[in-house]
Amino acid sequence: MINKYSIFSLIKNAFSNHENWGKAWKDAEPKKEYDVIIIGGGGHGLATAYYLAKKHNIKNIAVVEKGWIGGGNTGRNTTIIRSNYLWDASAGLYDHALKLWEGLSQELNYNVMFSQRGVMNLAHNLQDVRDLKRRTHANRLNGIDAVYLNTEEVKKFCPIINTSPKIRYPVLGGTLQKRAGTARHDAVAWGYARGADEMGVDIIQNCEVKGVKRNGDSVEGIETTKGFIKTNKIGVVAAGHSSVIANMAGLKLPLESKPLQALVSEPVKPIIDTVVMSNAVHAYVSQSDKGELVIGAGTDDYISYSQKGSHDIVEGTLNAILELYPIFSRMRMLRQWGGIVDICPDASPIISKTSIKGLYFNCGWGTGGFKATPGSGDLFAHTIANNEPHKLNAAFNINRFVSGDLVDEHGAAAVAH
Amino acid sequence: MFIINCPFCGEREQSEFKAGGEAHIIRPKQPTELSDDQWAEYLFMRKNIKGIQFERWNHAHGCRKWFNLVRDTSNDEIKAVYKMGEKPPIK
Amino acid sequence: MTKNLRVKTGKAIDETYRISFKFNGSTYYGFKGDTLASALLANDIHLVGRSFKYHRPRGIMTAGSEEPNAIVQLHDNSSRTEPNVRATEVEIYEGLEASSQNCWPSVNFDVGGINNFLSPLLPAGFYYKTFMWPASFWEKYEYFIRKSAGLGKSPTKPDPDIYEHKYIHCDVLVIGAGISGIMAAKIAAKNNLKTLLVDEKPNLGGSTIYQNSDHFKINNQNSGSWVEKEINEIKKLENLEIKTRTTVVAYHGYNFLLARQNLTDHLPIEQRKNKTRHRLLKIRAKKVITATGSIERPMIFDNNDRPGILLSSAIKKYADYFGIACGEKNILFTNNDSAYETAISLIEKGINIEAIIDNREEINSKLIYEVEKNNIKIFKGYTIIDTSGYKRINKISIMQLSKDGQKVVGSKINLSCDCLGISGGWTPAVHLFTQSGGKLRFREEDQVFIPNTYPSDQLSIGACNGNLTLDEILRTTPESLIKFLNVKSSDYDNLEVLSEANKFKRNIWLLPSNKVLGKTKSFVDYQNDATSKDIKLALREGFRSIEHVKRYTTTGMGTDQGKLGNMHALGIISETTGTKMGELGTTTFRPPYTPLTFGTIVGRNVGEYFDVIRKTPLHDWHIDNNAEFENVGQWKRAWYYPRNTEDMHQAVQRESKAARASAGILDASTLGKIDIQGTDASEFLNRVYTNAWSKLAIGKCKYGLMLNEDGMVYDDGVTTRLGENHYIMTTTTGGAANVMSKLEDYLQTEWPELDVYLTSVTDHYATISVCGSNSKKIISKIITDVDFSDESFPHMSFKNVKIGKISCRIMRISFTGELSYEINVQANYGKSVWEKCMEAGKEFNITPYGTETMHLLRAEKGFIIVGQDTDATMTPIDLQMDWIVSKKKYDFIGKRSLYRSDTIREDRKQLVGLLTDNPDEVLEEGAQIVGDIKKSPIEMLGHVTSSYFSPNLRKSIALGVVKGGKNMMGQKLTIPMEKKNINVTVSDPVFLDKENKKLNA
Amino acid sequence: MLSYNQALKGKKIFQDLQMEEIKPIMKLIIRGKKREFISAVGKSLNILLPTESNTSTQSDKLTALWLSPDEWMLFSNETVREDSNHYEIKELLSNKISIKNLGAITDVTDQFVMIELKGNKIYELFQTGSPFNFNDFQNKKGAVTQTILNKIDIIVHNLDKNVANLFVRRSFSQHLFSWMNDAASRL
Repeated sequence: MINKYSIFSLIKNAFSNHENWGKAWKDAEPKKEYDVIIIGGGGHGLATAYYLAKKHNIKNIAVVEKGWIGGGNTGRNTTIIRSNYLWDASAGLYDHALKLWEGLSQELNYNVMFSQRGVMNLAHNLQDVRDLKRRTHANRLNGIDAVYLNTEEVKKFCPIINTSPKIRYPVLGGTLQKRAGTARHDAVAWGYARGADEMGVDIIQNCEVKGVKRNGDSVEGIETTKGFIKTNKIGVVAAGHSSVIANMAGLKLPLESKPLQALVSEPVKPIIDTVVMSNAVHAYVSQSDKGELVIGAGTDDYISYSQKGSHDIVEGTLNAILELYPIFSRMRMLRQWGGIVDICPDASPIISKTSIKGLYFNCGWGTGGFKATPGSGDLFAHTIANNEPHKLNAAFNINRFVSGDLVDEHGAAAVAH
Repeated sequence: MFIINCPFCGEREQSEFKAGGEAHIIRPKQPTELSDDQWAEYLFMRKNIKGIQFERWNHAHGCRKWFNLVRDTSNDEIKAVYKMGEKPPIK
Repeated sequence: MTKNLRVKTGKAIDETYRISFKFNGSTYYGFKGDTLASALLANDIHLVGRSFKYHRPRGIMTAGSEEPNAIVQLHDNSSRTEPNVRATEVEIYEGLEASSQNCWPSVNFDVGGINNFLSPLLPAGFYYKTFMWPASFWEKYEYFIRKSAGLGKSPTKPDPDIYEHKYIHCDVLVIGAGISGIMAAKIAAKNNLKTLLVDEKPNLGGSTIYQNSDHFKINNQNSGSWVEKEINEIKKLENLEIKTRTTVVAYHGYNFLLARQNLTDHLPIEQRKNKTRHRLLKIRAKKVITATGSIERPMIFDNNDRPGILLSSAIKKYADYFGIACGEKNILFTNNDSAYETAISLIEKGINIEAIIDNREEINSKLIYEVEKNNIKIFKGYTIIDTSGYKRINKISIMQLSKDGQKVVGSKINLSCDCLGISGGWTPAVHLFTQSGGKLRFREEDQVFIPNTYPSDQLSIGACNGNLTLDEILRTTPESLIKFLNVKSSDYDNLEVLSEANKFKRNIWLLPSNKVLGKTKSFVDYQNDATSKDIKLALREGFRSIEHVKRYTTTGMGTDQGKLGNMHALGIISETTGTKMGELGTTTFRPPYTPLTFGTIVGRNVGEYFDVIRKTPLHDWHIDNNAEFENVGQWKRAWYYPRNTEDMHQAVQRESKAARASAGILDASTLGKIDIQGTDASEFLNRVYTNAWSKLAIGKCKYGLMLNEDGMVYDDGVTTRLGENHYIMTTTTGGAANVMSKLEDYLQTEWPELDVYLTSVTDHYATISVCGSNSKKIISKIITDVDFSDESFPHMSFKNVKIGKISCRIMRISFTGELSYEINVQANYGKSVWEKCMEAGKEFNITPYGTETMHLLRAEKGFIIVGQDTDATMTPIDLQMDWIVSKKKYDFIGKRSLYRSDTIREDRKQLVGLLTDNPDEVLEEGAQIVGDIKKSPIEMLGHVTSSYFSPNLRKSIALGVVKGGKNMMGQKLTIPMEKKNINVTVSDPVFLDKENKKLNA
Repeated sequence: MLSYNQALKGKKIFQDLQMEEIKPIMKLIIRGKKREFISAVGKSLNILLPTESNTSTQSDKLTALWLSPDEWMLFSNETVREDSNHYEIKELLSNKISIKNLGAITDVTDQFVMIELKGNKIYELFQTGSPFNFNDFQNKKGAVTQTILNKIDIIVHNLDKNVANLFVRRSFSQHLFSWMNDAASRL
């Protein structure tokens, strides 16, 4: 590695006032032709390129990004990572990702700060209890570390939660996945970019796709703001903008793009050392290494690409936060922002071939795609390289919306996750 | 948050309304005649347009009537409002 | 003993009103009108806090909401504690206690200060490059990183204060009550427009109000007096509402704005009780006028962050407005004329100025002449290259700038000082404008971003629109307001203005130094300790977009959101990469403008008002009779009625036995009820339910199942035909609102040709269900003139009856499998009817039962609960309810989806009964079901959906869904629990009275 | 004899604001699209149904509120008897409207609780929890709106200067009333 990162390289560079660090990745201009083009330079897209190069020995790859890498949902999400999903297919997919997270900093030689501080999901009514127990049992049998906690155990694990039985929706219990946690979102994009770049992947920023060129049932290339680029294989990982690319190729997808908002508080000294999510009271919170409370709000009910949501959603979220954590009432919101999430009817993603030869889609992650980044990239790379899905993403094909074999994760993840 | 001009009640705050997704997707008159693909097209496949979209809204906390509106989804600007069954006032 | 630095009565200060407060444990005094910052400065305290990363000593830098450094914890350890409060915004009050943050053990001696010496190892993004070995150690490193990060401390006690919301609709909102805002408000209000003027400060007049220089005059008065007269006039205007201490924090689309009105933070704590602390104003304005002014820029040079370094305009404000000298040996450093305004104010108050460093070489203006007249040394064409003084600046070093401004030349001169004012010119405060979606344009001549295109009906005026001098403001503002507000004229059409500042500014984003950049610490973002070399490092490493640089270096991510430094960051990027500022774009200014308290956002929706509580007409009775409640949606439902020391299990067993053995009574008022009328009502039901309705006789009831269009079970309930064209539909409690809106949707959009009207009547009725073998006897005691024989009143039929003079409906329907009667009576008579049932049933031991017993009783009969025994993946066929799916009907909602390739599969999960080998063992709801426990990986066939110990069958019963369960009757399966495996046998889901004999008991 | 159990007990009195439930008030939802429907209602009850949105009409005995183009609420101006729920007007309309298939008549007497507000702070109270623009509304006698207050659906009928009726579903009424009292205590 040209720029191997370590404490020793930091010390060495300190002597030259850090004036000799090389580029983390190069800003490439498009070549005429690539073996594979990935549309979308977010975490998933960059990971796809990385694994295509690393595991499938495809070297002539471009990642084209409309803006700057990691600037979409990768850089806007609340970074929760967990794999305690209900259905076998989901559990397989997300746990594959979680296992990759566990070695990712070393794999990339880039500290993505994956912090396994645990994720707790709370139950507030009897059906919540049933659903969470159902999920915990399924997780356990699928080899995923998840335990059910009663109210006292919830309190013990996170003492600042208001577990009084007198609140409107008392905490009746919860689940805990200890291997779950958070990571540094930007680092994931930058780490994969650096790794991919080193294997020769071209990362082309400020390059907007304007058209997908087809020859009959096959793709031939893409029209971009930097000109036409030829390729036989296109992997689309454009999150909120997936339908926009699909429409260019003459496809319709089962997606709706909606605003999703998040916010952070001002930084304070450590006060909450885990991630707590609640579906019924609809709040989730963690604390970043910088000290900010990171709070995810829900989606609005209308389609929008404006990256703005309604204030009611933010108000509702903080309403829930104060119900569960009354001590945060005097904390202050520092920043709020919105992203665009593409949501499938069954709240599960699509990692799939399409009816057009050479066109692959990785989309529909809704509100929870960040956690899957390494797994999604790995499986999508496999699907593109072999023109066949890996067994872990076979269930996430587009055809499930025709046959009716949906992977309905609403029950387990009805709210933003 | 938008201000929506309900064709029946006039201008109201968005919090009185619920969104109903893309408009003019007509439920097939003879669903049994359709292939699985055609049915899936009706059920799930959406244009999900970035730009001018025709969409359904319901004045849920007012007159409870459904109506259509035209909105630019790239900046949320509402261009027109029209009643169910009416032709869109703009293309 | 500290010095007293009060120089002369400040405009804002009431010297007759002395206030004591504590800072870091010591008591100090200030006056009414002081901010914490001004009061500290008056006591010669500059060192207030420590910086985020290097823990460098930091002092008060500004006099406003842009303050990056002087942030404190208020009332540590009390329930009113608050972290990260800007000392420049706190109005002092008796009893105020503030303390420094991010330092240990104290702000004077902070162990974290060691980071400053380690700083060569901590360049931007250092953490991405290390802490990776050994792999499992990140959490251990992280523990220390987290401890040293953060600023203040989170409160740990609930908040005693009250917050409120207020919706405001106005014609014109004016943000900012400086000179421009005051003119705008006056023009609008005088032209009959309902106008709201808000300002974040306690007083109106912005920075003009303390302007008393002869160099700035309007109609021959100094501008301060002129504006004061205007303020007095607008206060009398009828159409104008003025709110001070009110900050607009967010500007959303469609002119929706949020403002925080601060009502009690300036009061002594004991005066705050029962008062609203903040009011969040939710403003919808037809037109918005932004007059938010501008923020002075600092200058970027080595060690530009020491306590004692302030913005030049802040020094002026502290002198003119608060009557305080920030130092006794002041030096000003500037690239424009503003610092001379400060100098003139200081001279006028007798405050000593050592020197002025001006990076401009050839300059002349009347302001400068006046300063020179006072024999103050001005170093023209010089720049500061370094400063010293650890906890307070004591010296600066200056050198001459080369012609092109890229280098320093000549020899170093040292000047001693105790206060340095810096002025890098002004940045229009365009934050709210860009939040609203407005696009900016870069003005090359003075290097500022100004509003270009407006996304809504709004206008920026004054300094925030780039009119940075008094004459520009007064020349352009009235005219643009007349046009914007569409009015004829204003009071300001012919103003005479004298404004003597020279506009020329010599903008150098990063001032040159005699050291290599890598050896300097020139701060761009003070709070987050991001320096110019960090920005250059990011660029060197390939982070080119402004957003990348911002995230990599954390520039602009502090609690001040980069109000001071963002422009310099952009400038340095622009210069380093050779990109024009205009092309670089700005980073997004995200709401809120200044941090907004969570409590303020939430308002009164806390505690008992967190969420709506819906109550049935019988709620009080349940409370009086010791019921425990279950939350079902927003409803409170009686869950069970424990007697004496009973726990839930004991109560439910007793209730369940009694309900079957003799009589039970249930409050079913929460079930949704929809009144359906119209000539096409039957056809409508045919389309929404899976079964056929046309043939249902008047007076009869029928169970219906409703699907989603994707074929999955959505809701169920009994619908009764009241007349030829009249039905009443029952829905589940949780589904009521959704069913109603879904039915309206189909009716209005898909089937407008149907003559059908839907009206919700859920709340009109109390619904009382009396079940059990003795139910008929009880009911017939209350309703005497009705024939209750099975012939006259069979199962699944209803009668209109009267109890006394009150008409009501009684239905013979059953969710328990027992003979049951359900009385629907107008809600206000419900409690009385219930009490009559209790009285009549006394001899039969009538037992009130709650939802838990109801669930048990229906499970004994194998009746499903939608949402518990189904999730969104169950079709009626999966539920083995093929009988309810009409084969004859051409279409109904969801029908087509039942025949897709994966919904017709035989091996889908199907609803079955489950019996444990050990009849005393009750399964856990949610437990997974496995066929072959030895298979690896283990294959889950389904899960337990409902499970109870049945007191009537004296054994454990359960319902569950199992892959291919339909054909597994009698088969053994395993439930693998954490510590044991439980063996079960697949059975019929109907456990009790398969022949339905009890219905006619 | 059944006893009557109203939803909201007692009259609440604040400075410049009073509120109490008025009961029993007969309330009907009447629905119809056809022209004959409106004329039949008019003839039967001697009241002209308002066809202009957000308005109401009144006769001696009844008030009609516009709710949507095919929906009105009709309520009695005076209280009715507590010991009977037989309403002649409903009977009359059933015969003239329902039976002739001109529209639908539904008794909602206990579906909605009617709260009468008096005083000059009515709209200040509403402003604490309703996004509706009451600026012009409060000056229009007889104006009607359906909107939300503290996230609860309400119907407001501006009867006269400083007098308004608020209708809310019974199951929400106690929560809303308590919330309104809390808000009123600090106005």
